Amino acid sequence: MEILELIQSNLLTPIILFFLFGIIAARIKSDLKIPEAISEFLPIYLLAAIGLHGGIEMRNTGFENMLIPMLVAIGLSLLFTLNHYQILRRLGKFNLFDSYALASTYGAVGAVHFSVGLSFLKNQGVTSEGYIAAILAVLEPLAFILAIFMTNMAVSKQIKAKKQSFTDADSTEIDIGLNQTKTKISKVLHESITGKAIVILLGSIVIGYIIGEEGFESIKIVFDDMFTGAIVIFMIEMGIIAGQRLDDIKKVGIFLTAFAIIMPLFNGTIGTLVATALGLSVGGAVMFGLLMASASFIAAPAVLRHAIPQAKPSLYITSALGITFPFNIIVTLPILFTISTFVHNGEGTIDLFNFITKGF
Amino acid sequence: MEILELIQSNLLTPIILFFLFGIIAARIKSDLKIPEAISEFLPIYLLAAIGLHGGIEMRNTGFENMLIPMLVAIGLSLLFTLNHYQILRRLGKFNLFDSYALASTYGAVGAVHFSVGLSFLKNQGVTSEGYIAAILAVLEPLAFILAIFMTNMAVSKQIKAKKQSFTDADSTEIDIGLNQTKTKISKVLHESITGKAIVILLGSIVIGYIIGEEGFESIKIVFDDMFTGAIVIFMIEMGIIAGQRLDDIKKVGIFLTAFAIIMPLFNGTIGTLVATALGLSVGGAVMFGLLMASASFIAAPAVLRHAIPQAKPSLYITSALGITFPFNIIVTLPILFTISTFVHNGEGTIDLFNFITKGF
Amino acid sequence: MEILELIQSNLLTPIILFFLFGIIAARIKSDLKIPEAISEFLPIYLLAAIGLHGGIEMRNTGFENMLIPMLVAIGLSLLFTLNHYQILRRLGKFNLFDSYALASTYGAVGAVHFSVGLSFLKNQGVTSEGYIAAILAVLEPLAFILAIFMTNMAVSKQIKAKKQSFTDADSTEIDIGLNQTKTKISKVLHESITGKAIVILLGSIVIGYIIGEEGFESIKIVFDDMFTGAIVIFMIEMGIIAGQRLDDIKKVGIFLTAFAIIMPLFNGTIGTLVATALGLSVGGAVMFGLLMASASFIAAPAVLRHAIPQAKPSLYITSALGITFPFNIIVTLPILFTISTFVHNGEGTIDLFNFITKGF
Amino acid sequence: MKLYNVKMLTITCEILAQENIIEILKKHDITGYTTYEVDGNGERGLRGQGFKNEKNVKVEVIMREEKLPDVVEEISRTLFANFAIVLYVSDVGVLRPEKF
Amino acid sequence: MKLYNVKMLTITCEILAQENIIEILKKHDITGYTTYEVDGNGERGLRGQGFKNEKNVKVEVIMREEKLPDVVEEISRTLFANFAIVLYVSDVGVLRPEKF
Amino acid sequence: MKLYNVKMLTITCEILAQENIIEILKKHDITGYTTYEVDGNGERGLRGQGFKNEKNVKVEVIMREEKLPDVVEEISRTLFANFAIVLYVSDVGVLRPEKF
Ligand SMILES: Nc1ncnc2c1ncn2[C@@H]1O[C@H](COP(=O)(O)O)[C@@H](O)[C@H]1O
Ligand SMILES: Nc1ncnc2c1ncn2[C@@H]1O[C@H](COP(=O)(O)O)[C@@H](O)[C@H]1O
Ligand SMILES: Nc1ncnc2c1ncn2[C@@H]1O[C@H](COP(=O)(O)O)[C@@H](O)[C@H]1O
Ligand code: NA
Ligand code: NA
Ligand code: NA
Repeated sequence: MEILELIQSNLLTPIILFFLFGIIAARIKSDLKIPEAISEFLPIYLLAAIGLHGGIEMRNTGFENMLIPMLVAIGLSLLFTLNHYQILRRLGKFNLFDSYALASTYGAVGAVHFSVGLSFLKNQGVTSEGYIAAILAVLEPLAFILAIFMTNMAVSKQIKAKKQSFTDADSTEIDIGLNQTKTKISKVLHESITGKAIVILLGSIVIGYIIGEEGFESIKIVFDDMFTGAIVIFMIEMGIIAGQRLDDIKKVGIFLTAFAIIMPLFNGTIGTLVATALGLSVGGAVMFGLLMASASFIAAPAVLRHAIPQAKPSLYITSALGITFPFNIIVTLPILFTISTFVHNGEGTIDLFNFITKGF
Repeated sequence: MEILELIQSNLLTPIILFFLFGIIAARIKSDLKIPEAISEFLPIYLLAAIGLHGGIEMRNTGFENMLIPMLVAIGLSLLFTLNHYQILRRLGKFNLFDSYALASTYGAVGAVHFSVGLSFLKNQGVTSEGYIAAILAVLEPLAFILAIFMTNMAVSKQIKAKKQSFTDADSTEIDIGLNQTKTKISKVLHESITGKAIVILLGSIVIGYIIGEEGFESIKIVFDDMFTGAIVIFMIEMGIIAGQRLDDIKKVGIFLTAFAIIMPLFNGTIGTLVATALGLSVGGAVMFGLLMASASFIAAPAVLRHAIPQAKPSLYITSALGITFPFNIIVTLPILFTISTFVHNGEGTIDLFNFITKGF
Repeated sequence: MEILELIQSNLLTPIILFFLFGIIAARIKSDLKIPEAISEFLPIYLLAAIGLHGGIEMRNTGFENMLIPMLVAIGLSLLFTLNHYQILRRLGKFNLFDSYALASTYGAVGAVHFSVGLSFLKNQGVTSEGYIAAILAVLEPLAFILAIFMTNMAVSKQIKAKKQSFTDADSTEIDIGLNQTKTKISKVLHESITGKAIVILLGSIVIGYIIGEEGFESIKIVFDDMFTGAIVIFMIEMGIIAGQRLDDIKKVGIFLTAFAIIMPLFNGTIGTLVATALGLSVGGAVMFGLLMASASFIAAPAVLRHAIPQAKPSLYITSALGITFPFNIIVTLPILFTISTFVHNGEGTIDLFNFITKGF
Repeated sequence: MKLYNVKMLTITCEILAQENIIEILKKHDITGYTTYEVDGNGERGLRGQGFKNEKNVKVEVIMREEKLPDVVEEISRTLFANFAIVLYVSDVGVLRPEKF
Repeated sequence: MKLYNVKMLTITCEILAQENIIEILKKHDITGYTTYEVDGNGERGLRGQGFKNEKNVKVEVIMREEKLPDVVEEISRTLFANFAIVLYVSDVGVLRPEKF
Repeated sequence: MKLYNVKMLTITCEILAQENIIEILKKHDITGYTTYEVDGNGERGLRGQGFKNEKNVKVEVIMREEKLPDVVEEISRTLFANFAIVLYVSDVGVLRPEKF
């Protein structure tokens, strides 16, 4: 009951309403559109604000305790990515490329999710550990790197298999193919790590840490007070893009639709419980869980289109933006909050930990 | 005397000064320009802010009383549009197409006018009924729809007339022409109603109504506190575009120039008096009058170019933006305010109503 | 010692840190980029804010005392420009075109420098005379006009020399050439004076003067409170562009690199001392000095590319943005502040004046 | 490398006529095209300053020669009178003629 | 549908040379042209990053063959030395040759 | 005015394939090209709405005829299968053939 109320009150916040509004605008084929320059700038702004906020928090509270949650987040992310792959490939019968692309889309993290989560917590009057912004930064490229690595392994194997059944004349070409694959990995790696999202996020965390609250004062109005207003504007555009993609959901199919709803909820719940077990605060556990639940729809295409060009973007973008994102910010977020509040009140952490490890 | 002082003090506000500055910048052929993405974004932002504000007000004050003013506004708008057409066609000797295009440009409403009006009232410390934002939204497509309908009626008549004097061979083509006309009407209708201005305005009104003042708190800085600053930036661009068009005023001619000044003043005065008679507040009557006085220069071209392509945009954009808009925000607005203040102090509403109906 | 501390504390402000961050982002070849529309809009916004602020200050404090500093600034600027030319042409062995282009780049003033300076002072809790914004506006085109004039004089001389050694047939063509040169001067003059930077700056000063603090109230949040935040965003882009140009510094050479560091420091020190002698406040003397120290990297290419197309932009943009700007905001600014504080405490102005004239 | 000769039809017109053109293309079963916003000058004056609606757009369509006359005829009949518009045709070679 | 052969002159150059080109066109009584901003790479290095002034622009001019040599000559004489610039000519067919 | 015949290769493709194309050009020692963002429609649907990464780009390359077949072959082999892409070739005349 409490969850339903929370979902309802969350539904009636400007962020969610403007997102739904964007979807409607797209469905009635309105020409409403946030100009490209603005919608390209907003994620940069949001990540800078998130980073500064995280860095300042880390300066206040220290970041010694950050190592374990960070490593656990990395471990969970990799585990989840592999798990997604198995489910998609075996149960979903997707081809190798789509399976890896989708697995990493859902193993990766989403900065817009994160922004909405922070706003949600602000609204609830709850804070979260600043270092989770750092975890966001570290997780950003992780699932992609894993997926790319695995895909290239698989492709290499295929090529090698072919090689053995060919004459020598062809083998040079295959060697070139193998080499190209390796260059591609290192290139995609570089691109992932120097991608604008990570760079602005990490940079802002460091700067936030250096300047602290005092140095932040002069830019607080832009990078803190305006934060929710900026998200609202961004959510209009996200809604419009999601709305334009709703037709593609048919192509996504029932299996992937179910996956796009159940998987994040599952990952998010695990994440929230694990974070609670690790001692994170109510809000921190929600943000940790949300990271696990989130799917990437801005960074993903940029990386995956180069790394796994054979995979269909209409699958991974549509499911992540059209299904998972709305579901997560409307339903998963309040659920995670309820879970986190529940397990932080009364229940002992050790029991929980047992519960989780069993649940695995 | 009081009016002159008010005009003068209005003239010296940032909004008007930056508009005049923009005109000067354009006249001296400066390369100053607000980047396209910004000047495309600002109307969206302004309409969202207007809508949110209106919606919140409506939640506070209810919207039962809104029906009569809304219907009266619709009636006046249609009446004015027809009146404009008669004047332009008969007295002004404009052709059918230009007459309808101009009639609807001046029968329609302008969102920038509305923004400036709200800021003007804020400056005077006066509030207005929130539901006027809803009237703005409803009036937006109205005059266009009427004008398109009338134009197409006229064109259909012409085509039918031709049909009777032609051989059968041609009549198929004419039938196609008639069908095309009908499709065009329904298409233009759809376009008007799903136009970005209406969509964002209506959406924001609904959202404002849902979230109320409490939900607005987190985005107030962006959608309320920054409002006037944002208008100022937009007014620079409006000034520049108006300034670039000043040369075209010669093409507009003396008749249309006079029309572009007298008509809005007339419509605005009627509007203010009628609104007062309907019981609107001082500020509400000003905004109602301003709606009637305003001409559309952003939405108009988008609709009219498709609906009445034969009409010359250089006429309707230039007169609306280059003459009426500056005149309205500099002169008409203070005049309407003075009238509204005057008729709200002392005079009885019933007398007024008689006066108006007589004046018609 | 105190200087080093000041440099260090200045280094750790968001403005400088985000600039350095931008440089790093560019060096690691990140795809981070502030969208063009935003980075085109920000200088307009910054200049409007500077102008409004200056105009309001001038209304508060009067501008009678502004004439002498203005004339001295003009004189110094011209003197410096000529001095640069001699150094670059004789010692640096640059060709005529590059010498004039560089001389005027460093004789001109930089609006971004100015913004950073204002923020620096704000941070130190120090104010400055509002009329310095007016000096900024007047100096903007000055060095360019001088350089263009000198270049064209030089080119005309060359053409005339050629003319005497040619047959009559060619001389018509040379006459045309001379005429074109003259048209070019008047065109470039017009362009300089109607350039967007000057126009928005002067316009905002006038508007600020007219509206005063009271009229400013409604737009204060946008044009004052958000100022530093906006600079921070702009500095990311400046850092990125500077970082992209770092490779070009090799082309700049040791001589110009030294020039790009020593000259601004020298000019800035002179400027600060002279301003102090003229009775400007601590902050005013810093801003005056910074104007002298600053080099132009946004306005310069637009003017010089037309005026002296033979000069290499890779020289003047790279040295101004890649070397002088970072050096000035990191090192020169704190030094000028220390000097200004020092000479404002105790030392008599007359002594100083002797010192300066001797130092010349 | 075998290149097949096809036609490239380019229409430069005011942005508000873009929809009309794309509809005409659709009517003739052409769904492939490329568009981008441009500025320009012509008989109807300088375009590209002012409101976005007053910009121009270029529509480029690669098509087989057979379809060209009808499309060109309809565009010129319905749009030449009332819109700022320029239309031209050039020759291009493509690899996959079946795409067009 | 009768198409008339005319020439299309395209100049890709740094944005700050656009004005010079349009003046040259005007001098030769050519007022019709289309422009748009582009990025590019060439002898003078990568263009399109950094300040807006460092972008390129394309200027496209449909004109009669007679005017071409003079215009091309003046552009190459006055701009080739100091600006990043590429110029090329192609054949196009138009419906209304009197427009150009 | 002497114009030399060279080829203009134009590739319209999704923006995320631009890098691949420029690399292929580089591999064939071609460093000159011009790029700009466009919208479009084709077999892979409407492009240009939504995220910036879902826009198209046009890459235009002036080159000598000798280089064309190899470049075209590599582009079609590596990119045609997985990307929204259209490629065409036209004839242009240039003044300074040594530039290309
Ligand atoms: N000679 C020309 N060469 C290239 N583009 C042109 C030419 N004339 C007109 N245009 C383009 O076509 C648009 C409409 O032309 P017009 O109908 O003549 O005003 C102009 O705004 C230009 O963008
Ligand atoms: N081979 C080429 N093909 C297409 N465009 C080119 C080529 N070479 C140069 N360009 C364009 O022309 C501009 C100026 O060239 P450049 O003068 O060689 O630096 C470049 O920035 C490109 O936009
Ligand atoms: N017939 C055509 N004419 C012009 N451009 C086209 C055509 N077909 C496709 N394109 C462009 O090429 C892109 C990719 O095409 P496709 O691979 O067919 O989806 C489209 O988004 C258009 O920008
Ligand atoms: Na995830
Ligand atoms: Na009206
Ligand atoms: Na200087």
